[in-house]
Formats: sequence, structure tokens, C-alpha cells
Amino acid sequence: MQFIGAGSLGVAGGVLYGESVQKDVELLIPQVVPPEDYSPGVASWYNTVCNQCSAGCGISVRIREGKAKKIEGNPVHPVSQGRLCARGQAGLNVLYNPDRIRSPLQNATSRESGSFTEISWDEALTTIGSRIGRLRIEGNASRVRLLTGSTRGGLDELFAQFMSLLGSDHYQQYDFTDPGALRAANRIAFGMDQLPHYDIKHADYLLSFGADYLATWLSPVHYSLAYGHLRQGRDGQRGRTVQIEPRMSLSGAAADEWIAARPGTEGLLALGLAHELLRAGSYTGSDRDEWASALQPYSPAMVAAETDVSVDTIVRIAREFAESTASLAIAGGATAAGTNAVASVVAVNALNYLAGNLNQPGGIFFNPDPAFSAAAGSRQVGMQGMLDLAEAMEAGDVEVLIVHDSNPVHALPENVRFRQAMENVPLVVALSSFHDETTDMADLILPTNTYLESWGDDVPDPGVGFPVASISQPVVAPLYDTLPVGDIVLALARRIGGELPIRMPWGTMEEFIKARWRDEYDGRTAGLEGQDFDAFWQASLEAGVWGQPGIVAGDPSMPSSAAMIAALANPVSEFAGDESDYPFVLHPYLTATFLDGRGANLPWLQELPDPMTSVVYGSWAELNPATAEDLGIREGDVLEVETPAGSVSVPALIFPALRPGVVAMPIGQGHTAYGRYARNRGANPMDLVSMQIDDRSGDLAWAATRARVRNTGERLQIIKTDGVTRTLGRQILGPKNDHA
Amino acid sequence: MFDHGQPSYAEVNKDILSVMLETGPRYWMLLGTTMSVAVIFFFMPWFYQLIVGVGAAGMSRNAYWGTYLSNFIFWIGLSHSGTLLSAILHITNSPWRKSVYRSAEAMTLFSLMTAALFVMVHLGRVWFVHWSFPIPNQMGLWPNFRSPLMFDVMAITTYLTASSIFIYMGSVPDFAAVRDASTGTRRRLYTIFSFGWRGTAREWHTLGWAYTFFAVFVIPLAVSVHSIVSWDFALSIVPGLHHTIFAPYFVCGAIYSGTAGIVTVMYCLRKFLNFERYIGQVHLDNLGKLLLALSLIWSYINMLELFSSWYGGSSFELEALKFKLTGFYAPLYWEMILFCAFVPLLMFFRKFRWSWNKMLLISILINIGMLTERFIIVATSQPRKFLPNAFGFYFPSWIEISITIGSFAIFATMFLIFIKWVPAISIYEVKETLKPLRRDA
Amino acid sequence: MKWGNDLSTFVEKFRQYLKPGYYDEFDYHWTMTIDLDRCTGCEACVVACQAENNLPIVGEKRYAQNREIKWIRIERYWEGEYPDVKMGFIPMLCQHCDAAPCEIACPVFATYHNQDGLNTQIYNRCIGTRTCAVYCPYEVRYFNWFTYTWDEPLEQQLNPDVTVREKGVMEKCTFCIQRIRLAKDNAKDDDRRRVRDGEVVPACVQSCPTEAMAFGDSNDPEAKVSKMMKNPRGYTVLEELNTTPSIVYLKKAHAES
Amino acid sequence: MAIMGTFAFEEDFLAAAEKLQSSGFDNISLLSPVPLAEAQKVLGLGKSAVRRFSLAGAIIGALAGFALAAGTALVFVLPTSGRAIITIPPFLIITYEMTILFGVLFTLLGFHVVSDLPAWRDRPYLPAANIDRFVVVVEGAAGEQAARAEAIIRQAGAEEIHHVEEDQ
Repeated sequence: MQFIGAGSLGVAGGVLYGESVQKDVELLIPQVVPPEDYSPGVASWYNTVCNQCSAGCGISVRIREGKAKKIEGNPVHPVSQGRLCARGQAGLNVLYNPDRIRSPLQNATSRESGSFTEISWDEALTTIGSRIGRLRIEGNASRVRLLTGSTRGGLDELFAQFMSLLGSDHYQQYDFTDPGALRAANRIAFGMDQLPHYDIKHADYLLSFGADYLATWLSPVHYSLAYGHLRQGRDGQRGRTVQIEPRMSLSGAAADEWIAARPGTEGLLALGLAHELLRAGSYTGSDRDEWASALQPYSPAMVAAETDVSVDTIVRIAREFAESTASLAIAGGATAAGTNAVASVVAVNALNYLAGNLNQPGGIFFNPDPAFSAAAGSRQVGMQGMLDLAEAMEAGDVEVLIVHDSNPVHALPENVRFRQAMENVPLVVALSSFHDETTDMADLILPTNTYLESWGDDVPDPGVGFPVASISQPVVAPLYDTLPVGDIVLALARRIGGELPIRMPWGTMEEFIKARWRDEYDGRTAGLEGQDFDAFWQASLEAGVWGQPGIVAGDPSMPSSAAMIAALANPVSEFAGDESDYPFVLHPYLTATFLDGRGANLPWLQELPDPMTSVVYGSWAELNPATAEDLGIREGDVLEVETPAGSVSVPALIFPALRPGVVAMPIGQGHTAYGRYARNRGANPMDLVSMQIDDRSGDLAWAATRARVRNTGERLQIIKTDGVTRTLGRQILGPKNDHA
Repeated sequence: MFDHGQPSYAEVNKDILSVMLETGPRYWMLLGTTMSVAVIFFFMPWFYQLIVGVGAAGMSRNAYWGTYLSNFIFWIGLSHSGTLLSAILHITNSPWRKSVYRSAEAMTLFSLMTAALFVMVHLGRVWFVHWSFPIPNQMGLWPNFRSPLMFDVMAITTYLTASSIFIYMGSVPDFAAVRDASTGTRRRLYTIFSFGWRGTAREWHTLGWAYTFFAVFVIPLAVSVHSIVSWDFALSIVPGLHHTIFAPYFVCGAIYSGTAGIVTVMYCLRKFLNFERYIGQVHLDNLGKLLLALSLIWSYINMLELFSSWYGGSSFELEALKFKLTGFYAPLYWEMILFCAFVPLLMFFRKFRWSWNKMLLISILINIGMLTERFIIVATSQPRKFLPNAFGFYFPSWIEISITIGSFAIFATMFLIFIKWVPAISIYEVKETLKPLRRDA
Repeated sequence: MKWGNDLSTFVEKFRQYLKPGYYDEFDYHWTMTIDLDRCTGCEACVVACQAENNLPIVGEKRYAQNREIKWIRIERYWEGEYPDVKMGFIPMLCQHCDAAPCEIACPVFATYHNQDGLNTQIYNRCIGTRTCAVYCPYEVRYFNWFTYTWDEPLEQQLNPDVTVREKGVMEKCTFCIQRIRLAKDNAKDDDRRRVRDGEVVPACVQSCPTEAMAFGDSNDPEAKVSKMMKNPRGYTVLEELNTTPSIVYLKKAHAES
Repeated sequence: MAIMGTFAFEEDFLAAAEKLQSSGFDNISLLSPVPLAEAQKVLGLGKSAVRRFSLAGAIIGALAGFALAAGTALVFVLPTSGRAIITIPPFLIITYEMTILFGVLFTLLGFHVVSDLPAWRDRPYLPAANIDRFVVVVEGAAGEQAARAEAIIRQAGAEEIHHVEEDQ
């Protein structure tokens, strides 16, 4: 006995000692005999498409020993040009995320329970297939609804075919970040659906109305590259940027001038500028008088009073804007999220129109017809569509709801009651890689491959001025028992039967994509001479992208100023909530890291200090220093932010570059599910947004809610890397004396 | 010099040896307590830290050095009592030294060992500590002798060697006395310890010479050791640490706290080992004066440090200074000023210098002050370096605090063991101070 | 012994070793320029570095204790008050100083200056005295307070060209030395004596969406960095400390008028 | 055979010592509980050879110290902070410490050599000599010589006289 005792003691000691001083051996190559498809120690790069936001950057993924090691921008891709943002690089966390769904799941008991049991693919697909098949035969196919995020390219095409063959016209997309107002406004102004190419690169005066083009607006990487060029790309010529927004964004920080106009009046400010522009007489178009009369009311004095921007500033900016050879005005963010969103953006478009920035270098270029005649964003239904969907589900008109790459339960305001509506849907199918809020409400979860394991293709929107299409290919073998979304659709088609399998003959997504590209290849001849399809396909696959820089848009249908003028009315946003009870304006904003919250489950992004505040993990509410002082609020005091729509509790953060009377909150945190890194972290400002819709775009006016804050007296440490954020006169940002 | 009448030579042997040879239960209880405190407060937290990593302590990227290092300096400082005093007083042969120097030197040795322990605790990978010793190795890699830390390694090992030799050689005749007074194993042991010392004129003569040389070597050594420790800080360019005054500042502070330490130890010896006859008023009085002088020097250097950083006017220095004087740790700073600069002034009055209890209190306050001084040095300078964006804050974790407490227990344990193995007062040197055995005496 | 047995060479070497300084003898002098007028503080470089160099995911608790490890970080400085408030970003990473305060500090040579002018950190050699970090005025050295682990299967992403550090070890930006080594090997393979300009860039430079960063060998007058360094806006941070950093910042320009 | 005489008083002890010394006894040792300068004078002990050891140690230490610092720097040339490889000022500190270290060690050695301790055999000794008695030991005296020594000691007023057989 003693021996054992002593022995085990010794062992314990040894173990503890070893534990304390040694680290366990790790194998570089998991297999003893390395497989054929790679040579150990040699890295190979595969080009594919980033899926972290809808910009459609081309990426190259570094593969070692069959594992993805790093994501970088694809040098030959015209959107990203070898560069990539933080979100894009964190794509590896999507692929290797510990919280991925690893096999088909079936809801065990109630939907609330969120407990699932594993089932086989065959079983899952049969269940769905038979049910939809029955509906199809009964002619109730319209009771099948398909909801996706901003799905584009081949997958979008596949979904569309699937639904139309099924006989349901209820394939709709909802993406919070989709620039619906911008599209609507462009339709009005320029009469085209797809977004134009904003040539920031060659602009020398960029006037941004709330568009955080360096972090979240449309195509951040592309615009960042352009910004770098705008600043220092041309010898002796440094472009200027002016940012108009109530809370300084990344783009605001980069701007030479940051103007915090009264929230909701940015459109008005644009009109004021237009008025001044016209008065200064720099516009000499035939329709000058119509404009003059239309802009008559917006005198600098009146606009100054409304927008709280001084007359001189208005006059000066108007002058600078007019005088610069290549000026450009863009609108986004909160400006495009008021009840007057479309009107505001139209006003900005008008500014471009009057300054003659259309089809000018450094101005707005209209994209030629995109490859695959992709109708970008045409299926984006906006908030109105979601309300209708929720209503239909509430009314029991929906029997099967298929959700993919969209998280309405988190992204929609509480008062849409989407979660409750889902209760009335007999069969909810989620095609998802993660247990997000919506997925957890599903009856059947079909685990999908991540974009790094799937075939697909994409047409970036906005384009880059000439036709471009990218191929995305699997860069690693699937980690788990999951399937590419496309393959799932095709499998379902086979299960459903009828004409679907005949009209959708492809075995896999890969076949479909290849077929699609063959059609495109046959369709185009220009620039493809002497290159047979296989060569073309191989080349495109290796490059990850195919484009025809030669082709530019023909002279676009010059915008009808009448339509624009008509749309200028009602330029000021109306806010939900009475100013007396709700003294603050709530300013939710997209963060560079999480966007609308899809990035919240990626550890690298959770640990990435927020660019403007350096905060990590969790969310906060920002107040202007003066305001905070008046209310006696210090950083870390837990505030209860309350709006007509609801209330949340978050720690306060004092933010110097915030308009007094505004309380700003980052969007993206506040998940109740979505894996270990996202769950129960911070608050979701969407719970505070009142249901107001700009009827011209059908989009949610998420920046048009008033709020009040109350100091709960509790405290919560805000985790941030910043110590003191003043230089204390130390010449860290450069010597004071010189004027380089 | 003897409060309670002169003891005879024989009594000296009896008194002093009895402490070693007769051990009561109180001693064992005391030893047991200190040992268990040492284990529970020092070694167990340390083991935990070994397993999880130094993160168990409160340090962060705002302060990579914490209480471990400040305690290291404190203990090194305490060690400057003995050897230095003993050596200086030996050379200036002031007789009152003779009855206190043995325990003073013991203090040196043990606080030095405690300090060394703190280096171990501080290291991130202590299991590779030997890489910092100049040992031939197959990598052909040697330590970096340009590094202030290597100066430390060299200085402290030298100091450890020198002071242990110093104390040992001083005790050889007393080991002989123990040998003669004991039997059995102890006798055999002490026969070896005492080299078979007989006390012949030749032996005394050689010992005298050797001892004097040890003293001569030890004085510059002790000065260099704490200068070098101060250079760990001063050789950095960190505002608040980069001061030329640091070497004298540290040396003076070291002797200061060391001397205070002696007073505390003497009090205990006197109280618990009944050495009233040998440790008397005169010692207390002299030490009191010494302390007073040191406290004045210390205050002066302290003012100098503040003044020079302020007068330099560099934004970095001023920020560090501001943080030290008015920041979170300002109360600690002013507590230190109170304990080390003002309280000691009481010793201007004989009333305080002559009262054991009052002196005990003062000496303990001084050492508390010195402990905080070292803490302030690490805790206020590092979080206020050059880039404001990296400014931060350091607060010790409970593990650091517990280990700090434990270190005192370790010191006490070693001292308790010491008094049972070595005569706590030098027998033969006390005899020298008695009136000689002459007819005419 | 390096100098052989020949006494004269020994003496000659000895003389040479008595002179301070070495930069002129570098094979390369890797240098980075960061144009603050282009930098938007988007932090793409931060993630790029984390991916390339196996930086751990420390978790919320450790972050709250300031135990994060980010070889490159963005520092932010506000100027002025609302409404005339400006934000200045400055990426802060190891400056690879030629006269690095950290290097003398290490008792075991875990950090020293290599022949590429890089300030290297040898993890295996480090015993964790943390002196280098205390001495570093840029506070860009990071310590492994714990042995960090990756939630399975995140560890599959780890870059096999870079070690994973254990507890008790100091680490910092290496200018992606693994990439530099690879580039030099390639150069050797196709019989070039030197690496071409732009042939190798660290992960941060590679990813920078605004092309604010440039990297190259400043010994080569034709290199992009050499040209950038001549820019009148160029400066080095904390110049007054005479650490002679290998990173030249280009001050943010201000709009005329 | 050795003769030991114990004395209670210093003067007698010294007197005996001088007497023996003058009457040509070369192998005497004088045991005392405390160092006695007079006794050492009697034996004519002047400057001790220990100091030569100390000096030698210090010099060797200084050389060794610099050699260690400079030599190891050359074995593996690792430049740091743009300092010279052989950086004099810091190496002087190493030199300084090593000087003292070797000085101390050699002094220790010196002590052992000169005092020829540790003793490998017991020598005539009385514990009292380490308490409060002075002891004169005359060794290597035999027969009539011994008698003379004994006479001198007794005459000087020794309390007791012991004869001990030396183990040869």
C-alpha cells in the first residue's frame, strides 16, 4: 500500500511539475503519411470570393497541409486589389469556428427549448422534400417561402430557379446592410437598378453624407484603396474629404472636416449646398430654372437654422465643391436611414448632377450591364417585405419557411415580432453553419459548408466600371458532415420530383457553376477570341476572377431632372418619440468589425479593438463629454437607454466626437445565441428602433428614433485598450513645427 | 556598557550557549508557526503560479515588474544591515559592535536568500534560471554581461559568498566553544565546523588578519551590490526610473532599512533570548543615532530626486512625477515620507533613543516605509511611460500579497534555525569587551 | 572559437569589437514606412498580424487585465474638443531600433540585433525577466502570462512557419521574419544575391487597404522605402530618445486653406 | 610528550611564555579564550602572510572577471543595442565583482594555509582554554628538557600541569 501511495504521490508531483514547466508536443502534420493532394511544408494559394460582407472582394487563401492558414486580398481582383479588411481576414474564424453545426439537426421538443437531435441527411432532406412536394402537387407551392441574406451570383440564380419551378414567387432577400435607399434614389435619379461606380480614387473633393465608406459602406476595401490614392497617390495633389454625420465614424476621423449637422437634416443640407451652388452660377444646364425654383426655399440662412451648420460653412463648402475639378458627393449610413432616406440621397445625387460629376473621373460612373445580367439587389425586399412576411406567417399563410444566411430574429426590431410569427409556421428549415437566433427557431437545421468550402460565383455590386465576375471555389475539404447550400437545393429538387430534377439536372453546385459560366462564355465573344472554354474556365478559376476592363457603360440615360426635383420634397427626417420625453436622438451605427452582427461570433473580431473607441467584447452607449458631465455620467456607468420601442441597459462611454443630444450605439452585439463568442454580450440597439419606414424604399428608418437615458447607478467595466487618448503635448503624431 | 553588571567569562559561555543547547516548547511552537506560514503563504501560491504562469500575479502590459521585484529590492536592502555595519564598525573598531554583529550578519545572509527567492518567483520561466549563470554549455551561448541583470547575478552571488564566509569565519572560535560544551553527534559536528580550533596565538593572529581583509572586501562589495540593483532601474530610460541619483539613493535606503532591521532583531534577541546583559542601552543609543543620520541623508536624496525630475521639466518626467505625488498611489507615497522622513526625527530625543519599545516601533515603521518606497518605484513609473495611449495601472493580486507575507515567515524561520546552530552573540568578542583576566584588573 | 587560432586576426577582431555601432555592416536594413495621411485606423493590419503570427485569443477576462497580445496595435489620440475635434491614428509596433533599449537588458541574449537589422526575440532562450518590456519606450513587447490555448478546431489555422509560445515568454513583432527567411531562400534558389524590393512584405503591410505602409531594405537607395523616407513629412516616434527606429512615420498632412 | 600548564591570569601566562621562549623552547603554543596581542608578540608574529593571498586573489579575480566578460562576448558575437561587442564600462563592473569574489575566496584559502587549520589530528587542548583559562603547551620536549619546561611553567604560577602523550 505504501508503495502505491508513494508512487502515486510521485506521479502526481511529476505530473504537476511537468504541467508547470512543459508544454505538450504539437504535430505540424496530423497524418503520419501525408496524403497526395499536397506536399508537406509547401504552401499553395487558392483564389476565391470573400463572403463577410456584400462587397464581393476577391481573396487568396493560403493552404498548408490541407488547412487554411491565411486569407489575403486577391491581387488581380479589381475590387480588393490584393488588400483585405479585418472582417475579410477573420473569415478563417468562420471556417474553423468551434461553434459550427457539424451535422443535420432536428428540433427535439419546442422551438424555445433550442435543443436539437442529430439526424441523417437523407432523413432531413426526405422530410422537407416530401412536404414541399405535397404542397407543390396540391398547388399550394406559394405556401413555401425562401428567405436569404444578400445572396448573389450562381446561388441566387439557383434559388430563383428552384422557387419558380416550384411555383412559388416568394423568394425574398433581407440584408440590413443592403443600401435600399441608395438603390431607390438612383432609380429615381438615374433610372438604373445597379449601383454606380463611385470613383473616389480620382476625386479631389469628397463630400460624404453619413457614408462610412472606409468601414461599412458598400465596398470598404475598394474605397479604402481609393482613399489612399486620393490622399497621397498623386504628386503634389492631395484630395480633401468632408464628412457630415452626427457621430464621427472612421471616415469622419479620416476627413479633413467633420460636420455634425442636426440628425436627419443631412438631406436638407445637401439641398442648401445645391441652392448655393446654383446661386453661384456654376451650373449652366438647360434645366437651370426648374432647379432654381425647386431649390428656392433652401436658402443658406434657412438651411443653417434647420441643420445647425453655419451659413459660412454652407457657402464655403458649396464653393469648394463647385470649384474642385473632380468633386463627389456620396450618401449612406444614418443619412440613408431616416424617414426621408430616399429624398436625402436624391438631394445628394442632385448635388452631383448640378456639379457635373456624372461620368466624370473622380465622379460617378455608371456600370455597364453586369456579367450574367445579374440583377443586383432586385430581390431585396426591405423592411416592408419583412413585415409582409411576418404578417403572412402570423396569418398562417406560410407552411414551409426556408431561411439561409439571414438572421431576421436578431436583425429586425423587436416589434416586428418575427420570432412569434415563426411559431405559426409548421416547418422552418434553416440552411446555416451556426446556431444564430433564427436558426435556433428552426425545426430542421441543414448545416451548410462555409464559403471557403463551397463552389459559387459572384458579380460584385457596386461594380468597378467594367464587367467583372468572380468564381469562388472550395479551398479546403469540408470539415464536418455538411453540404454546400447549392448541393442542398439540388438535392431537395431531386427529392421534390416533378419537373424540378429535369430542369435542374446538375449533380452538384460545381457542375451548375461551370454550366453557367459556359453559357456566359458562349454569350460573350468580345475579348475571348482564340480561347476555348476550358482554357477560359481554367484561367478564370486560377485567377478567381474574370473581367473585361475594355468595356465601359455607354452614355447613360441622362437623369431626368424632373424626377429628381419631384423627389426632393420632405427633406427632413421625422423622429419617433416626442422631444420632451425623449431628449436624445438614438444613433445606431454599423461597426467595422461586426457589421450588422454577423461578425460577432468570430473571436478575432471580438478581440479587435473598435477602431474609434478601442473597446473589445460587449457594447456601449456613447455620449458627448459635455452632455455626460451635465448628467453626471462617467464612463462605465450603466445607462438605461429607453425609446418608444423599448429599452436596453449598456455601460456609458464618453465620446468626444459626438453631437450633443445624440446617444450613439454600435450595432452587432447583443446576441442571445450565435455561439460562445457572441452569446449574451452587450445589447442590440435594434430592440430600440421604432418601426418607421421610408415608403419610397420600403426600408426601415433605423436612425429616426428618439431616446432618453437614465443612469441606473450600476457600474460595468468597459474593456478597452486605450489609456490616455490625448498626446499631452508629446510629439507622437509628428513634430509640431513643420508644415509638410 | 553592561546594564546588569559584568558577567564573568564562564557566565558568558553559559548564557550564550544555553540559548543553543536548551530548547523549550515555545521555540518549537514558534518555529512550527513560521514554517507553516512560509509554506501556506509563500510556497503554495508560488507552486500555483508555476502551474498557471506568472499571470497569477497582478502584472500586465502596464507594469511588467511588480511586487516581486520591489520585495526583492526591499530584502536586498535589509541585507545591507549586517555585513556592512559589522565590517565598518570592525574596521573603525568600535567595541559596541561586538555583541550585535553576529545576528546582524545572520540577517544579511537570510534576507539575501529571501531576496534571491523573489528573483525565482519573479521569473517567467524559473526552470531555466541557470541560463543566466556563466556555465559552459554545448550551445556555446553565454549570458549577456552587458545586461544590468547580469551585474545583479554576479553581485548577488559574490555578496552571498562573501557574507556567508564572513559570518562563518567570525564564528569559528565559538563553534569550538559549542564543541567543548556539547557531546555526541553535536560534538562531532562542531569539531568539523570549528576546524579543530584551539585558540592558539597563531590561530588568533591569522584569524584577525583574515577577518580584517574580509571586512575590507565586504564594504565596497555591499555598496556595489545595491548600486547595481538600482541600475536595474536607472539604466532603463523609463521616466521616474532613469535617475543618476538612484545608486546612492538605493544604497543609503538599504543601509537605512537594514539598520532599522537590526534594531528590530536586537529587540527580539534581547526579549526572547534574555540577552539583556549583552545588548544594552549603549547599542540602542548608538543605533538610534546612526538611524537618525541615515534618515536625514535619505530625506535629502529623496528631495533631490523630486527636484531634479521637476527641474528637468521634460513632459515624461513631469507626468511620472505627477502620478507619483498625486496619482492613485499618492497616499502610499506620503505614508512613506511620514514613516521614513518624519517619524525618525523623534530620535533626536534621548527619551525615544533609550526606550526599547519606542525604538522597536520606529524601526518597524521605517521598514514599512521602505517596503512601500520600493513598491512605489515599480508601481508608479511603469504605467506612465512615453505613449499616453499605453498608460495604465498596476495593482498586485492576492497571490503577490500572500507571497510577500510569506517571505517574512521564511526569513523568521531561517533566523530561528540560525540561533540554534550558531551562537547568536559572538562569545569571544564579548569577552574581549569584559575586563581582562589580570591580577591588576 | 570563431576567430580561429591566429593571434593577429584575434587582435584585429578585438579592435573591431571595441567600436560601437554595426548598422553600416548589415546585409539588409529592413525598414518600414507608415503614412499617417493614408492610415484610416481600420485595424486590418491587426488581424493580419494575428493570423500570420499565431497570436493567441486571450479571452474577455485576460483582456480586462490588459494581458492581450497584439504585436501591432493602433493608438488613437484626440485633438481639440467638440465641434473642432480631430482623431489621430498611429499604428504602433516594434520599431526594430538600431539602438534598442530592450536589447542590452536581456541577461540571456534572448533578444539581440541580427544581421538584417532586425531586433529579434528568441522564444526558446527567454527566461521571462520581462526587463526588455520595461525598458521598451514604445511598449510593443508582450508577455505570455499564461499558456494560451485555442478552442478546437481553431488551432488548425495556426501558421506552421511560426512557433506557438508558451507561458513565461516575451514576444513581439518580428517584421514577419518567416517571410523574410523564405524570400532570402528563394533569392538564393534562383542565384540572386539579394531579395528584390517588394518581394517580401510583413502581413500588416500586405493587408493594409489604403497602402499606408511600405516595407523594404533601406540599404538599397532604389527601394520604395528609401524614397518614402526622404519625404519631408517623415519622422520617427520619440526621436528624442535616440533609439534610431527602423520605422519611419509620415506625418498626417493638413488640408491647405 | 607534551606539557600543558593552565593559568588563571594573563600576566603569569605571558611570563611563562616569554621564559620558555627565551630558554629555547621552539615548539610552544599559547592557548587563550580571547585574542591576546601580547601573546602574539611573544611568538614574534608580525604581518600575516594572509594578505599576500588576498592581493593575489584580487588580481587574479580582476583578470578573470574581464576575461570572462570579454571572452564570452567573443565566443558568440551577438550585437545588442548598437553597443560595442567588448563594452568596457559594463565589463568593468563584472571585473569589480569578480575581484572581490576571488579576493575573499583566496583570503579564506590563506587563512587555512597559514593557520594550518583544519587540523587533521587532535592536538593537546583543554576546553577551559576556550572559557576562562590560559594554557601554555610545550610539545616535542622529552626527558630533562621536559622537566625544565615543567619547572618554568610551575614557577610562573600555573594552576595545573598536564602531561599528554602525543600520538605520533
